[in-house]
Amino acid sequence: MIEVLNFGLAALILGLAVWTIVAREAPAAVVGFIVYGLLLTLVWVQLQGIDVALTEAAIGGGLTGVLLISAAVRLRSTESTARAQRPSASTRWLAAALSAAVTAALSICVLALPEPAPTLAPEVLANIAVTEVGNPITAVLLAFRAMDTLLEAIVLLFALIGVWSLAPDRAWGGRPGLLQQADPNGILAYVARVLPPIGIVAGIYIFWIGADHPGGKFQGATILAAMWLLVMMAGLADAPPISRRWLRWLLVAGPLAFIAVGVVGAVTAGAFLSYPQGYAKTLILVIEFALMPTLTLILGLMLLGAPQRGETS
Amino acid sequence: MTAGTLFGLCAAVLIGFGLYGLIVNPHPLRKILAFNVVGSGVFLLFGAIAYRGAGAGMGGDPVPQALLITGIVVAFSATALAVALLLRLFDETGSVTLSSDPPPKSGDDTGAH
Amino acid sequence: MKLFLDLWTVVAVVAGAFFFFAGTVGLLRFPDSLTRLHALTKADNLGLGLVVLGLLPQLDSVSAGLKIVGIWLLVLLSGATAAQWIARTLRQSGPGP
Amino acid sequence: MLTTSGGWLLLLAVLAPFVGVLAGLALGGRNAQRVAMLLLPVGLAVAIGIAGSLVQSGETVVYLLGGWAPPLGIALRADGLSAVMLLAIAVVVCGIGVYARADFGSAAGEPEQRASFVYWLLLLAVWGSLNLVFVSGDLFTLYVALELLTFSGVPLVCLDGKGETLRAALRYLLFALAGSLLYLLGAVLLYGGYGTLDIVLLGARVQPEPIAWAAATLMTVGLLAKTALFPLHIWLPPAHAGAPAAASAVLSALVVKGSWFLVLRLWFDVMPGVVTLPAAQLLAGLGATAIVVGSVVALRQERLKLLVAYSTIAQIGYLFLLFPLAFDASGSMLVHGAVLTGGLLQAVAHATAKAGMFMAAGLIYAALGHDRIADLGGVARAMPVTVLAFAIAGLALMGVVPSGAYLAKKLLLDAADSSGQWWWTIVLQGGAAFTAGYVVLVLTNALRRPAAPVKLVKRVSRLSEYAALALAVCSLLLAFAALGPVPSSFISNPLLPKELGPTLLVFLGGALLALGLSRRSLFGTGDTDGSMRRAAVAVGRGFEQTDAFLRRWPTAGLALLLLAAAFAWLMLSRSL
Repeated sequence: MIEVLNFGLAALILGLAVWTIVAREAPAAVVGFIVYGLLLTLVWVQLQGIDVALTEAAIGGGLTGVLLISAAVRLRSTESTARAQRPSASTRWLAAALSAAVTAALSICVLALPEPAPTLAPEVLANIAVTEVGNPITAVLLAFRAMDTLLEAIVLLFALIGVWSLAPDRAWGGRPGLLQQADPNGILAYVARVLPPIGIVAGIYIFWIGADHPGGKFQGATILAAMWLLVMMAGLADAPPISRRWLRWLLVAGPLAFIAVGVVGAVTAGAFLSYPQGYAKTLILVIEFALMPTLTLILGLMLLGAPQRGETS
Repeated sequence: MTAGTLFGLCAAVLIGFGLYGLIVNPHPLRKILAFNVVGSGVFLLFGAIAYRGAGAGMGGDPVPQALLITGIVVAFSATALAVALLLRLFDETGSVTLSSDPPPKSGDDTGAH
Repeated sequence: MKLFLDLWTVVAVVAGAFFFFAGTVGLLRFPDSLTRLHALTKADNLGLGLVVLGLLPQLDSVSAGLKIVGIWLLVLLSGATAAQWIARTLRQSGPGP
Repeated sequence: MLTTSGGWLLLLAVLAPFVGVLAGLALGGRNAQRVAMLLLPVGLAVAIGIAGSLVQSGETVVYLLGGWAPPLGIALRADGLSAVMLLAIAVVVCGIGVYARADFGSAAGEPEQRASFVYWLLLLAVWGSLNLVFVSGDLFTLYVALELLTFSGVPLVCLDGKGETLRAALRYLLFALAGSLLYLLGAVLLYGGYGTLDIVLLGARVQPEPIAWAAATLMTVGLLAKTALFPLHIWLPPAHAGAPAAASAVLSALVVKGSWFLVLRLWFDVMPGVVTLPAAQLLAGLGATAIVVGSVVALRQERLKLLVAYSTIAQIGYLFLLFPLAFDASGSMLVHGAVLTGGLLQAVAHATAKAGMFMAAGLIYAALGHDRIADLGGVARAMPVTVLAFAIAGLALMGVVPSGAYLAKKLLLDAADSSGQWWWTIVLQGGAAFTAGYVVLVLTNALRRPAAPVKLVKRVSRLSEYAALALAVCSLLLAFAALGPVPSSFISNPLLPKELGPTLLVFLGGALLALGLSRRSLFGTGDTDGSMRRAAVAVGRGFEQTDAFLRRWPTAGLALLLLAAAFAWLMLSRSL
């Protein structure tokens, strides 16, 4: 029975991928991509990757979808010009042939993967006790390969700096995103008052259980960011100007706390990002608590884009 | 045909579709979409490999699954930067073609500023 | 008792599936957007409700049950909001396809 | 392999610039510049410390992050390659930092300006990402480092916010992202096949089999797309020419070296037995084509910054000539040897010289308000130090005796002679003439007496001129600095007939090329062109059209996949 579900999912995903590539209108393609992202969440559940399923749903399907759909609508007018520059049929056929060759080569590799699949699962299990964390993925993310998670937060920050650097000079220090004039008693305003409390509770819940069960700071932060964006879209709150000192400090608080805990580990437990005996869980929680506001702000601000309005407007 | 192999092959096909879309579709937003399709294909392949590596009481090898979370977040920040750059290019020049030679003039495009 | 619960689950889930099916048929067959919208929101929400109620007895803990019902309510909220929002834009922009 | 004594320095080399970015962002305004200025000497000291501890202990410097050894944990490692690159990059960043004070310095008390605030954050970001690329021992951490490098490089391209630079930045970002996805795909296959992402462990486990070939091909092609090796150079010329001078110096001298270094790490450490000699010949063949096409199209440019950008494409071609020469006698395994040292010297020589060249071009653009090569008459008298810096950088790139490029060329020539690959000897010798071509073109225009006296739009800061000069001289005298691993017999007196002859020959070749191919005939007698000149101009225009054709997106995308197919076939053919 499970086979049928897997085949069904695979077929649906391939169909949606084709739709995303060949749909005529960009907004239609993006809607197809959002559904594709949500179905991919089901695939991650089938592949026993619950944490990844959460991340895919929150970031892959959710935030990326919002980002692309707003861009697709704003760029609707440029579609005809771009369509006029479609490459010639021969180019398209050659591209199709080469892509098929890449697919064939990858398929051979997938089928040639060694049978007793090499895995680090036993090693993780053997060493998970030291990290005092139940969820093996959180153990990998915050203990064994903590550097990758630190770099990931820094990647997000660099991307935000990059997005901000695109602002016109006159709007530097101003507020990102457009001013939303939604009517205060419309349906969106109603939802923006009802949903956030539930969303905030859900986000913090997912963040909290991340230590021992599927969940974690990125998934929780994405839900909080989504609630913040909903409130701003409904016009109930405005984006903070990027020159605000508290905003800057909150943005760097997460990575700085991460590095500080790492240095504490270097001093007390012998290596950067290692944890002294018995304090691993508390220090991991300190890192996650410090990262939560930072990630929520960065994910939200990245959706809003470069500053466009002055501080006052 | 275990789930791992099935979704591994599915990933290979997704990567092929994505690469085709990346090369052929002239509109940069569609290239960003194709980039996300290729990205999800690469991550799906990594997930299939993680599923094959299940053991020691875990549904899948936790190391690739952790790297996947990092990868998805990095791919999202890349998409965010690319979309911000694209929108800024549109605001600044009114056209989004990647080729620097002047795009063919068509009615509704220029009036869109 | 166990048999009755299992029987109940099968019936409810099948009914839910039927409503989903009805909603999809409505989406495909109905003439314009407003009626399609109507079909979708009514049938799918009811279908999901039935599936949720059907699965309740299968769950091992009450908290899981509350979570599923919570999910159903959230879907209801977001479905209603989206339907209202689309209906409003449809009404303002005239009877398009 | 536990953490060695100097290990924590590796961590500092990566974290210091990143903490600098965090502090600069939080403190805001002029503090970003202060933090950057403070970190320049610190970073240089750390790089020197790493090189010192490497020389002293004689073995690779290692730091196990979190105390976990690979394959579970991540190790930072610095061998000879990393230490040299760390040092070279630190020196170039210091030079660029001093140079950029004029363009992006902000006076005390004025409110935070976008460009002069963000530039310092991006400079530190590029520096930290590059250090991570040089020291990380894990393929996925290297993927994150590549993304960090791209995210800090792209905003540098469009720092001035004009439409054309935004378009160049978008094209760069999309093509670089396609490259890093192919790299990640290769890393994923390696994990699937061998269960680890650590470079040293992989080096021991990788066997020549389908997975290894596919991974090698995908990762190599992905990295070539990010290094903009010919025919994948679609994004480089407009990006590097459009960016402000201090930014294009960072992009040309530094950012490009990151992905090139990873190709080196991949071929020499991860897969020495998997990559075959034919594949290396293709790689070097692309390099040779890059030298020819890059130099010829550079000669035909009218703007100085575009000329220097195309010279970067040519010099990138130089960096890939070492691969076929580094195989062992049986031609089956890549070995660390003199050839690798030569390649490294070439990269360091290019980093320092290209930074100096772009700075000089930027100063000329700032001072004259334009950078049309034809109207550069009299610049030499008006800005002697800048033109001297440009000239010395040009000489260094051409490989005049005491320069790093000269020593690199000598090491590679020896390997070419001993392995009997005479065609690479021709490319190595001829390549210098092509480089000389565009250097001679610029210098003759700069030294010409101007029709009207040159009026300077802006006084350029003397400190920036000396920063450019210092980096150019660095590249010129690099051969002496490389005496450690290289026997001193290699550097002979530049005035000896044995050395003077080839140098003059190179100059002559360059002058001929400049005469023939430059857009406007050098001596203003455009109308009395001989048939030779017309033929040469036709050839030049042909090169220019192929370059324009290759730099269209569909063609570049197809080239990417065609290269992948070619590399896969060449790696496969050895076992069939």
